[in-house]
Amino acid sequence: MDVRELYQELILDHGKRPRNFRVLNAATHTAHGHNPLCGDKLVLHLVLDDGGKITDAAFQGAGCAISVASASMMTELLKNKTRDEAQKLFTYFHALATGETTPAFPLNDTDTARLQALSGVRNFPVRVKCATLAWHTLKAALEGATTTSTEGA
Amino acid sequence: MDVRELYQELILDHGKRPRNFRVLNAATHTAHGHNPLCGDKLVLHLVLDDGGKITDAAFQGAGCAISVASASMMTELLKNKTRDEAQKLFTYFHALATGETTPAFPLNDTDTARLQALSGVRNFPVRVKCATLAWHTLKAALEGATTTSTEGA
Amino acid sequence: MASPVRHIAAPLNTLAIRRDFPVLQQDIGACPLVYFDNAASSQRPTAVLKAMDDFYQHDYANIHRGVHTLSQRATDAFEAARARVARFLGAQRAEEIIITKNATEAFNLLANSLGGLLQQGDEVLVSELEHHANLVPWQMAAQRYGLTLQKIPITETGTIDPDDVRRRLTSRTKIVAVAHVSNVMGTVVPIREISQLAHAAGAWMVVDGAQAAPRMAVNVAQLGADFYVVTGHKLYGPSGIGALYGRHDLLQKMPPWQGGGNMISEVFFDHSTWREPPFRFEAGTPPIAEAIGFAAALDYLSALSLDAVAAHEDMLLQKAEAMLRTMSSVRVLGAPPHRAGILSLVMDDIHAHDLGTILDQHGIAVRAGHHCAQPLMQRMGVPATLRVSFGLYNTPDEIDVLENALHDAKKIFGVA
Amino acid sequence: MASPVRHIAAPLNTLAIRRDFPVLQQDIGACPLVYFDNAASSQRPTAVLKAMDDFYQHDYANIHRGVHTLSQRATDAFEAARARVARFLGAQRAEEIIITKNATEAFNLLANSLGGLLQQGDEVLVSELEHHANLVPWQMAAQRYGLTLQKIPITETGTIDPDDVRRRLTSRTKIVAVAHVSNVMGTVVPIREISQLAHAAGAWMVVDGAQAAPRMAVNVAQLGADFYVVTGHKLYGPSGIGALYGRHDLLQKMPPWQGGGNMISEVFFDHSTWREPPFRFEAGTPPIAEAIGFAAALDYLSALSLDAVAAHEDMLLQKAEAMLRTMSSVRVLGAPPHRAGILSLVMDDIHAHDLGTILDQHGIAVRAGHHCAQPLMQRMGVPATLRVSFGLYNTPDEIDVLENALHDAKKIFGVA
Ligand SMILES: Cc1ncc(COP(=O)(O)O)c(C=O)c1O
Ligand SMILES: Cc1ncc(COP(=O)(O)O)c(C=O)c1O
Repeated sequence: MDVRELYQELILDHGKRPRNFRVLNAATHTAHGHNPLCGDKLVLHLVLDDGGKITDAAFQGAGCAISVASASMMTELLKNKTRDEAQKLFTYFHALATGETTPAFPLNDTDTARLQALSGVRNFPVRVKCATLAWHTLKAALEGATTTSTEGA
Repeated sequence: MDVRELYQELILDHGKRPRNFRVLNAATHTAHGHNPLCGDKLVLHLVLDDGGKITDAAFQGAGCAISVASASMMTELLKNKTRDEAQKLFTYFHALATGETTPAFPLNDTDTARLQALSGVRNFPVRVKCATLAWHTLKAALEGATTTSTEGA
Repeated sequence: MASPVRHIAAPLNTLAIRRDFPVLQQDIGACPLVYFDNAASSQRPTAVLKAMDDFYQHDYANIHRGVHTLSQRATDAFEAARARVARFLGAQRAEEIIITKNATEAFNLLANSLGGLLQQGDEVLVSELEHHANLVPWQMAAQRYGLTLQKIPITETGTIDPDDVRRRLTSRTKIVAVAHVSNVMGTVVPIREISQLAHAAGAWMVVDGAQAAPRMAVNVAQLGADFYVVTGHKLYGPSGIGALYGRHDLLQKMPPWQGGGNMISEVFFDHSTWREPPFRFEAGTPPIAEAIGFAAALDYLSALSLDAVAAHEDMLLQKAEAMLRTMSSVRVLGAPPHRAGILSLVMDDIHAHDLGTILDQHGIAVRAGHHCAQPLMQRMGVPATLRVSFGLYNTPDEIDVLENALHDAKKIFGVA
Repeated sequence: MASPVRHIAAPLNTLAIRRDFPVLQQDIGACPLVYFDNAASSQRPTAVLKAMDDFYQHDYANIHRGVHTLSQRATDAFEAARARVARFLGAQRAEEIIITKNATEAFNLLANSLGGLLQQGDEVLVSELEHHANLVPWQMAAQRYGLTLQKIPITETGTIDPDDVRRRLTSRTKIVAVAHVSNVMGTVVPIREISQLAHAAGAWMVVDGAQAAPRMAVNVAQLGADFYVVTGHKLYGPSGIGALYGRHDLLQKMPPWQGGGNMISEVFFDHSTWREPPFRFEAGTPPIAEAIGFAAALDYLSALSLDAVAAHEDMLLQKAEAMLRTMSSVRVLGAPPHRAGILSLVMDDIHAHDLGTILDQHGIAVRAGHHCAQPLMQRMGVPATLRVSFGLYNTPDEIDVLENALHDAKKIFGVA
């Protein structure tokens, strides 16, 4: 597997200049994610409105290009998704990253391109947890947990 | 090495009917010996007169034929030996049993035969500690210690 | 008496099996080796040695998900070995398996970590037939945490009576620690019955499976074991490795015991936080190649079928017991309703050590001594026994060699 | 800067040496393996594998002086291995060596057993550059025994200043625990100077030699180490084994830590008495075959001469450091006066993990992460580093491969 498939332009760009990299004081849901093996850490903030729609998403943290890019793209993807859609997105991405067959999921072209780029990790098993850290943190935040780690995930 | 060299008539006899197998209430020196690996245990009693001569020696305990025979023969050998002679006897026997070259030591024929019989263990390294347990206990008793074990001996 | 259980399994082809164990193809002095010391440690098939060599020569690296290829391969192989142990013991999930250095370390982990969850005055019930490994750590934990050790005595026949356990269970009993198979008498202890009682009383069941796992199919759920301990070197695997099964919900409650790398989540100079089980309990570099060898050993055993191994050892046991019954001056320890692969004997007027030396002259490897079960020796009133323990490669002919050697010993010692 | 020490020893013939390590003769993807992860675990020569295989195929049995021939052979071989380790470390006697499962277990033993000899309020001085193995157990012991942990900070260059240690020693300091060689920066810590100060203050000196022993000749007496810890898998030996040297008079004072078979003198149901050291500290069946393999590894290393190994790694280090100095955007952690075989680097705008993945594509095995030294990472203000660590089989050419790969990473990430 060529490493250039993993480090595509889009990933490098999000890794270098992550979007939504800020504190969200108005956050209704916040969770901390931690990968104890490599030390990557992030905090995810979400604003959900009364109808359960994600109106804003942001994160902060330190990590490798893959984990930062994944968090960055995820926050972009989440906006205007309902809680239910976000949960489905988690399942979809998890399957994609671990190389399982992915459940059908309707995505627009930009989102498809983002997730496609991130799914390069499926050929680098040891990096899968880098890509999924943000997503596990999302899951934790939606379920009301304040911390999560990639242990056994 | 034929096991019959180890279990000579004399050994079997002393193993079965140990001499001086009794408590010595008049003992001036008493020590307990223990081989933690096999569980063999014995108590050695000595009576030393004011001149440092061993006037009586006896033992009690449980163990294999080798350890009982060794204790039995040793108590016979000790009688009328001085403390100094007993200590030399220890060194002599230890060398004999472990197969080192033995220091010169004057012995009468009976005593020579006894020690010769016991020295069969030198060809059965794992049994050396059975034969030397009583002797280490002797050494402890003479040095005023009340317990000893074959650990590291 | 050997097992009343009937096993339906093709009999073992020991002729073929023995070819897998080069160590057995040797003479001791002038006699072919008869290896009857399997309860102390069994031998390993070439498949196990080859698995380790191959691993060392192709995939070795430290594990813990290092980023490079060898480390990934090694980590995957190690975690696959953990899963293999889980399957072997019938555990629900791989995370219920903690890799240790031997059975003893597993008991020390339990005594310290589980012991730390108890209250002062709580009781630990331990049987009288335990190996020191399942007793001394509890003694030390009792001291450290203010617990009380209570003894489960053995019956006249040498087993444990569940009714007796029931009577000893109190509201303060928190742990019941019992061997599945006695390493001295081969007694198969009725674990299922005991664990039901323990659970009804609100106690956790700790089972020492060191001698059972090599001799019979084990399923921790069926046994009702909350914790189950095995050791690699008795399971035809390498030395330097053991495993502890622990119920997942209990492991999650338990604090770590040893500190160091791999078991931590975050470390600051003055404090640290822990990872999830099983990693929380695996400090430092584990026995990596040993785990690979261990998994290969379990593959080997499972391919033969544990039921076939059990039937084979029953057959050997029955022949040995019949032979010993006909021999004067010999006494076999205990007469439990169910025995597996191990027996101990004493002879009038011949100490076990002398017997051991004479048997060695006949090429027979047996253990003489207290077998790390001194309280049981005290209970049986013997200073030492001669222990004969079978493995899957032993043959009925070897029992004839044993008979011969015992007669020789009697002759040398002039015993009738 | 690499070592200022000059070694007088014939240079290593890596061409010949590499033939002893079949694992190195493989490609990772399309590139030959470059194994620069020796600080995590080194590889083993065939001599080590062969020693273990031979042992398993001819002499294997459980040890502890069983009465039969195999057990005697195994016991003799195991005790000879203990003596071999003693000789390797310059210990006075074999009984000063305790066989453990790894370095981590040795520190846990010390923290629990030695820690138990201290009084509440006593101080343990631990450096800031320690591996978690020489920190977390002391944290746990501090909690258990009411001790106080005190930090020895590192200097700007990344070493430990004996003068600073002197200032931190108080009348309550009982233990000083320091690594001989940092597993992150390769810093060779001035142990002799520190141990003199520790002893003058009445404290015991605990030295973590896990990274030093594979890289330089060690003599515990010369170093003034009261305790010295090594681990087999970094010493070209098997996994699953480590060793603790302890001064004999101190070991004799120390209570046991783990309970079980072999470490006891007498066991009753409710209490036990202990054997002498080292046995008191070796509960259960030890890593037997691993000890044989470990001794073979030490034979292999000693035959090459540790001075030659040290000189070889110095040469590699100097070449690597020179190469890295010329490379923009690269920073090497620390600049200690004396470094041995290990260095860590960080790159602007490329995280260590990404770098590790790219290097792996070039066949280079390195470790990326916190290297089980999180407090040091915190001190250096980096989340992770890329660690390059040498072994006796590495060649200067491999450093060219590394240079190439780093350039490639920069290209991929668009870093100048
Ligand atoms: C300096 C140092 N100490 C201790 C250890 C722990 O060694 P082990 O994992 O073998 O217990 C290591 C290796 O990881 C190390 O580098
Ligand atoms: C019943 C039982 N439990 C525990 C042990 C201890 O096993 P290990 O020495 O591998 O820790 C043994 C073996 O000696 C045993 O027979």
